[in-house]
Amino acid sequence: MLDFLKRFAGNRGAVIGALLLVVTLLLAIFSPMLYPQSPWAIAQRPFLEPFTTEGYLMGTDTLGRNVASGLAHGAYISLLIGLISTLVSLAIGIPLGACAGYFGGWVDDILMRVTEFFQVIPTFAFAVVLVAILQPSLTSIITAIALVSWPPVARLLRGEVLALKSREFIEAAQLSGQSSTTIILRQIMPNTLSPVVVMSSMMIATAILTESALSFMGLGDPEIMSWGYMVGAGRTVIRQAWWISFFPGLAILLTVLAFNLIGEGLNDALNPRLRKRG
Amino acid sequence: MFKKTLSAALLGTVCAALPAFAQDPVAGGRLNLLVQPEPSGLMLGITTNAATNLVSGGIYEGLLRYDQDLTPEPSLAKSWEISEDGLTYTFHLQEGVKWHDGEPMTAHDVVFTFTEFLTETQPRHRNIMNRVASVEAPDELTVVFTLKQAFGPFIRIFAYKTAPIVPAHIYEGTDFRANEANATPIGTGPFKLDEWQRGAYIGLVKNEDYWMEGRPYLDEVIYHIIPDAASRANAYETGDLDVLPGGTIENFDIVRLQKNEGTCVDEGGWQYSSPMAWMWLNNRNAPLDNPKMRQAIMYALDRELALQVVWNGFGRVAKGPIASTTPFFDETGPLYEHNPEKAKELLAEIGYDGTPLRMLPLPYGETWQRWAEVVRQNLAQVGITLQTEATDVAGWNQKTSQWDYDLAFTFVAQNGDPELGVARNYISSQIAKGNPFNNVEGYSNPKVDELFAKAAVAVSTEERQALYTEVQQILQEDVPIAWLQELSFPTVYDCGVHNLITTANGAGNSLRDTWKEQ
Amino acid sequence: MLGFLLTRVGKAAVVLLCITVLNFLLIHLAPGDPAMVMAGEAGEADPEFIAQLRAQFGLDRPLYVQLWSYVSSVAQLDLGYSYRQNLPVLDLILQRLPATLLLSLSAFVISLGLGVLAGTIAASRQGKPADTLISTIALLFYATPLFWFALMAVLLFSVKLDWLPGYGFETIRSGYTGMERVLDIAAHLVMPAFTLGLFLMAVYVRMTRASMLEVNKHDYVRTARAKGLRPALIQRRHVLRNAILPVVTLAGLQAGQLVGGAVLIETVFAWPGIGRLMFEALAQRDYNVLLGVFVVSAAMVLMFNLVTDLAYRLVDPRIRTT
Amino acid sequence: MTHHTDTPAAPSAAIPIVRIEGLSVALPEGADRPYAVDHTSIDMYAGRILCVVGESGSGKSMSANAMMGLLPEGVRAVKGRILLGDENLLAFSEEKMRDIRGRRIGMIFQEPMSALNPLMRVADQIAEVFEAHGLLTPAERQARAVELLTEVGLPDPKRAARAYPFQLSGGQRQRVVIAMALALEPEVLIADEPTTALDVTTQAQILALIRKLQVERGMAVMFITHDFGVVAEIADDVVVMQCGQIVEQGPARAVLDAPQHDYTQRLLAAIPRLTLAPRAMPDFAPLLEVRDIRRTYVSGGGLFRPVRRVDAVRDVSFTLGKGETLGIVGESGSGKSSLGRCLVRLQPADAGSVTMEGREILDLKGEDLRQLHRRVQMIFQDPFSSLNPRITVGRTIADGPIAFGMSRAEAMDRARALLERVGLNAAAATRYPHEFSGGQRQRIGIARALALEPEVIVADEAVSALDVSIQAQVLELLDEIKRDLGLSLIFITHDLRVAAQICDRVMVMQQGACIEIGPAHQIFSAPEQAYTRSLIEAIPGRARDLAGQAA
Repeated sequence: MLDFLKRFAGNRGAVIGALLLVVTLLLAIFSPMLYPQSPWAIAQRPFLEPFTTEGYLMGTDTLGRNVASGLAHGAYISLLIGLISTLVSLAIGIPLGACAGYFGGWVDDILMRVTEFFQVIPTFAFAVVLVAILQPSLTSIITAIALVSWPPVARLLRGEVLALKSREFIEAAQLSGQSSTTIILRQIMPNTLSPVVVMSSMMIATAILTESALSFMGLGDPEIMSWGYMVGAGRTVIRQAWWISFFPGLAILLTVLAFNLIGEGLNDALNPRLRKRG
Repeated sequence: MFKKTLSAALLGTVCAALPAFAQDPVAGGRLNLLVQPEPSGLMLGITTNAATNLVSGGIYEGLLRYDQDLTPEPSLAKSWEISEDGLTYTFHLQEGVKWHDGEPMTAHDVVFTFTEFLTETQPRHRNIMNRVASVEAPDELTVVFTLKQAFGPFIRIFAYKTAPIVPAHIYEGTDFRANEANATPIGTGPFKLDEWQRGAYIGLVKNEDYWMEGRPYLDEVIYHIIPDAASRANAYETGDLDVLPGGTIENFDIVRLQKNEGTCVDEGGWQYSSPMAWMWLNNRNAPLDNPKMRQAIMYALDRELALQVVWNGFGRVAKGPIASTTPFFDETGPLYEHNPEKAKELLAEIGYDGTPLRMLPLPYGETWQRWAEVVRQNLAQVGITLQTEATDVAGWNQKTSQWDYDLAFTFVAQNGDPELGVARNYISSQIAKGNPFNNVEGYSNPKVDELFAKAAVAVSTEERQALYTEVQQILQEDVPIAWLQELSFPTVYDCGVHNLITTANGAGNSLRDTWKEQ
Repeated sequence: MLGFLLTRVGKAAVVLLCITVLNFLLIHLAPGDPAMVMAGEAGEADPEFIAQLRAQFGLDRPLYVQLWSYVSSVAQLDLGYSYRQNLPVLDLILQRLPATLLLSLSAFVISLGLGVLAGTIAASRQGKPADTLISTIALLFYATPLFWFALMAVLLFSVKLDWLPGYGFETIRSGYTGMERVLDIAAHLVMPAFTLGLFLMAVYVRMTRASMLEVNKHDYVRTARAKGLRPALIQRRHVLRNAILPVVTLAGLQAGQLVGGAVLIETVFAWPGIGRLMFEALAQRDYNVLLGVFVVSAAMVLMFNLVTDLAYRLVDPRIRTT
Repeated sequence: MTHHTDTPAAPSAAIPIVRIEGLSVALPEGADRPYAVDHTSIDMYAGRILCVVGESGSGKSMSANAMMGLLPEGVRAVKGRILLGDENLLAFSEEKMRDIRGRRIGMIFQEPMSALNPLMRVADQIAEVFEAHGLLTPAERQARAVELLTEVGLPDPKRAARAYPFQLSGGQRQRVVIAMALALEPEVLIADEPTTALDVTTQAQILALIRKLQVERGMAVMFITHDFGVVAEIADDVVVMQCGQIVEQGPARAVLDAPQHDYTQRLLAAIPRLTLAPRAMPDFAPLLEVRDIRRTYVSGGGLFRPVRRVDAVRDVSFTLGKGETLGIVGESGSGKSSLGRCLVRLQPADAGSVTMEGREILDLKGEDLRQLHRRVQMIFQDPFSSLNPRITVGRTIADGPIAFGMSRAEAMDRARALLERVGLNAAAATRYPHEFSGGQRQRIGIARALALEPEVIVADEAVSALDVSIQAQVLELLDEIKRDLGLSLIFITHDLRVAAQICDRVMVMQQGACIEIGPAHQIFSAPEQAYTRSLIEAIPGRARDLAGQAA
């Protein structure tokens, strides 16, 4: 573990990523204290430029709402969407992929057909249709993102399990009388952890991007102040007030960057093949 | 009443009445406009959305046009008479009018349009034709409408978009909606459909055989299709577009573009429809069944703020059920100024417990979404919690027409007369599920029903005015719905384009006279 | 080879059938129907009007009858009729398909071509400034919302600099023919194709780089060096050819992302493609068009898959001969 | 190759072609030692084969890589000179070095499977050597490639030239690599463990080929190997390396027959002897009866693909006695591993029967199958993949007993006891596999197999991946445990020396079938089948063993 931390800390990008994420997390946690007023509150006159008025560091938006407050409150939502949708897709993809890989044969055949089927449907278009049909809400957005992002997880898991299945320690476990469930859960799953962790961090990043793209298409949840919503709402006035969409856009970029950097750092630190290189 | 005979010669004066510095019209050139969204079809008798109205206004014509004061002008009818008793309307048609396919247009086409075509395709028309005893064509160029009883607004139903004249030789005896000719509309208008590249543009070209000498000026009219609002503004700035018709770009962009040299903005052209925005308040459900609750909402709303911040000052705060641009409008109290304290008092009085209400915004883009957010904040200030329900156009129609909402944004056209556009929203006979444009709020008041019914058939203007004034007073007090704003959709255009908006129906109905500096 | 193709086509047909059924059911879950939408747009409606429309569209029949009639007509390659536009769905799609095909193919070529190129450069200069620069840019592309890029690109290249047209497929009614028209379309294509390809390009840069570094460690690369081959030749002939195999596989799998992402790009650039058609059909509940677009775009993804598989087979003799 | 070539010692007056002087190769920081090669000097002469011998990690490959200028990233030659003629290669620019590679020094690598680019035709890869040095026209290069393939003895050189590497066998690929290395007739050839991955008969052929070409061309050859058998077979001179330093060097005869250094002596002693003395063969009571067992692999069989059947195991029958060690030997693909896996039910058998004390075990299912595994266990080949990296060693051993209902604490106690039994510290139980060396892991693997107190253990190439000295220790341990616990052992190996050392009886397999079975001494001294004979004759260094026996 210490070893892992050392390797991770040795990766400059990963450290930057981790710092960025910590800042975002702090923002998400302390937003109610930093900006006790609702981010929807019309607090000042509209189109207040950034860095000009105290308390309105990032200016105000088209309605006079505090951009900085929205940014802080949005951190929570964006992270939530990224995290939950990733967890849900993991919850779908991991068991499917693990079963397909471990049991093989017709189980594999059927599960992989299903996976293929979901991969053939154009990803973002499918998400758009799902959200539109379920009507935009936090739940429908998370559902849609999760439904379009699990196939790569299933494929990854299947590949990993297939590779592990032929490893001798799995055969040894079979010979020592352990049940399939025990073998999958105890022997196989812990070994798939690192690629899954790496992939998850990338998926969180993609989920945040997808949410913002959905918002851009007018499919955001009107009840929640997310960064995607802010960019979507600010883009129409981008020529008059760059800051309204710029700051949340930057926040998305940095957070996505953070997750990617962390993902790469984890990959370098967890992937034994690359480890030798260092 | 509107007993008036206009000759074609008068048209000259209309043109001459243009600004003093007006140059002489130049023929030729192409006008680049925008249409948003892309229309689903261009057969105006079947498809009647705003986009089709804009594009097909060059293709189809009505018997009359209406100037910006809603005064009738000749179009396919060169003159008309209305009998003293208000029961007989006689129209004399222009001579030498030909359909785009070369067939002559006759009184038969007009009779067919009114008695067969529109009654089948347009519900509003069915209601109106119920009041008509007969439509006859004594000769090739004369059409006579005989009404069962006097109907004041009748003279305003002949606009190109409410009653486009359609070719009988193409539609007679066919299934109108399934007719393949719908894809290639044949009208009598100054422009013909040339090409429709779906998703890209619709191109109209000059009708060389147009009945009016020397018109149109333009050689072609192109309606560009650009789905993203920001891209639309950009396209105007790069010079690809000459005209941004009302409602196609965000109001912020209008303010910005307005400052550009050579850019003109015209708020006209909406007098006929006078679109008015309001929130349906579902009168059936507690606590909205209580007029005091509804009044509290009116006091809580900062409509001036919304007008300035959301609409950038374009439009007017609504003053009651009838738009101030519509005939028979009368400013009556109480006028609901922004008064949160009063709202809170009213809420306390009725003992509102803070139960959240469901709000349905109108899914027509950013401006409407911002508006809903302002309203939510306004009501939150006085302690009314709103739960925004996101939905798209289909969902919105479904929910409003099934009465599945507490508050719902909408905007509705007044159609030039309270009887045509206002009454249907308040009278109890119009309470019927499945239609998002009738008495959706479920307000029912026998007195109001009676007043509207009387006003519709009253012959004299004064009598009608008195009845409408009384109705406005009652409604103002009851607040069946929360009137928000008389909408304005300014048209942004290159100042080199002239006579762009000369009628109460805007660019859709005016291109006949439009010309462009070369 | 023929057998391979036949198997693939057979599988594709099954997948398409499933997509049709699933989406059919999904779409009918949505609130409202095309009749309501048209009533809403018209600003008027009465029950008779809506009933008329529903009867015309066949929506008054039980759902399973509608499903059966739709599936059986799709099986005969008939995508049905658009309720709204009074046109056969196939015509509507065929009008738009070339634009989308052009867009996604160009984006595919750009992302793969530039991605592999930049990835190769980065890998061969591992740790040097060029590598750092390329990797950083790739990371930024990877993290930036597509639509934001699109808006900025239009602002810069179209509005400010006036170098490229900011929207549309070609100059409207320009009368261009031949080469002139091709160039005109190409100019319109530049921004949408690049924007759409950007994200995937970043993916391929990173993947190519990683893959090349991995392949570099293989014994046959050492063999090649032992022959005295120049490094550039080793990189090209031995490393790159082997390294792009996983990239090509990935590219095939991500075709769905490319076709799906077109919706967004087509919106910003007013590109008259089927992504936009789908989005509008969705809003208008034009069921047949929506389903048609899904079937066609899924077919497109399958086609991309097939193309990458074929490319893989061409490059890799091991698969070719088994 | 049946005779031992023995060229006279190099004349001290001769001038070496390559002279490595005081070479030190530094490892990157954080490696287990500062220098891979520490102050090493070696001379190579034309017409002589120099064997560099050592165990893994001895640094034997590094000096060769330094000579080619192909040191891995981060590894640098920091001291000394490598003189080719009178030029110092270490001072050469990369460009000048490129000219040397392939033209003056050729190199052959260990893994023929991965040494060729899988996407290029064989002829093109050979032609590249000429291309790299700007020689010949493209057509001539292709023609020359075919000639070279003929020269290295590929059966159908024209076809082979057009083939892709995956279409060739391992031995054929190694011939292609040799053809490439020799294309430009270099003065020096470096062969880095070129036969380690090959079957014993193929190895013999490749060794003969290298010897033949070396003689024909009068090259200096540096032959790197870990196998003293191979050294005995091919070396003129020997260098023994340990931990980056040369511990002993001299003419092959001298080093092999009279090793001076303690390390060399130990290494030589660890080599299993092809002992011919008959063992005492007690009368083993039969435990496992195998009758006509068959295993067929079916592949393809899709709609458009023909079904392909390969009989991995064909009607094999034998009896395993209680306390007996049965060796199963054969080359790769002979079906020996499949047979072993069928016996422990990791793979299904398609036909035949296996009875254990009269009870059929091939059709056991569910709980019965689980119970079988208390009696039949396996030791695996790869010490790296046979232990779960995420589970402590103790838990890995204890998992089996726990699965059969033993309490955790008791199972862990047993694990600790077993670890001590296999020569490790009981404290090792809480550590993870990566903290152990290959030999230690194999001991852990043995402990795991013993945890369920089985009666039969199938050991599949259990010592093949280990260095020779470790191999000897593990074999000793296995033998000891077997005797102590009265186990029956099925010992699967490709290494006939190992089989000769440990087995009571030996079964020889070829293409899935049992060719011959009998007491070990009998198989080795008087094989009945021609194939068995060819296998035994191919054992490297056998001649020396026999000579030693005679002496």
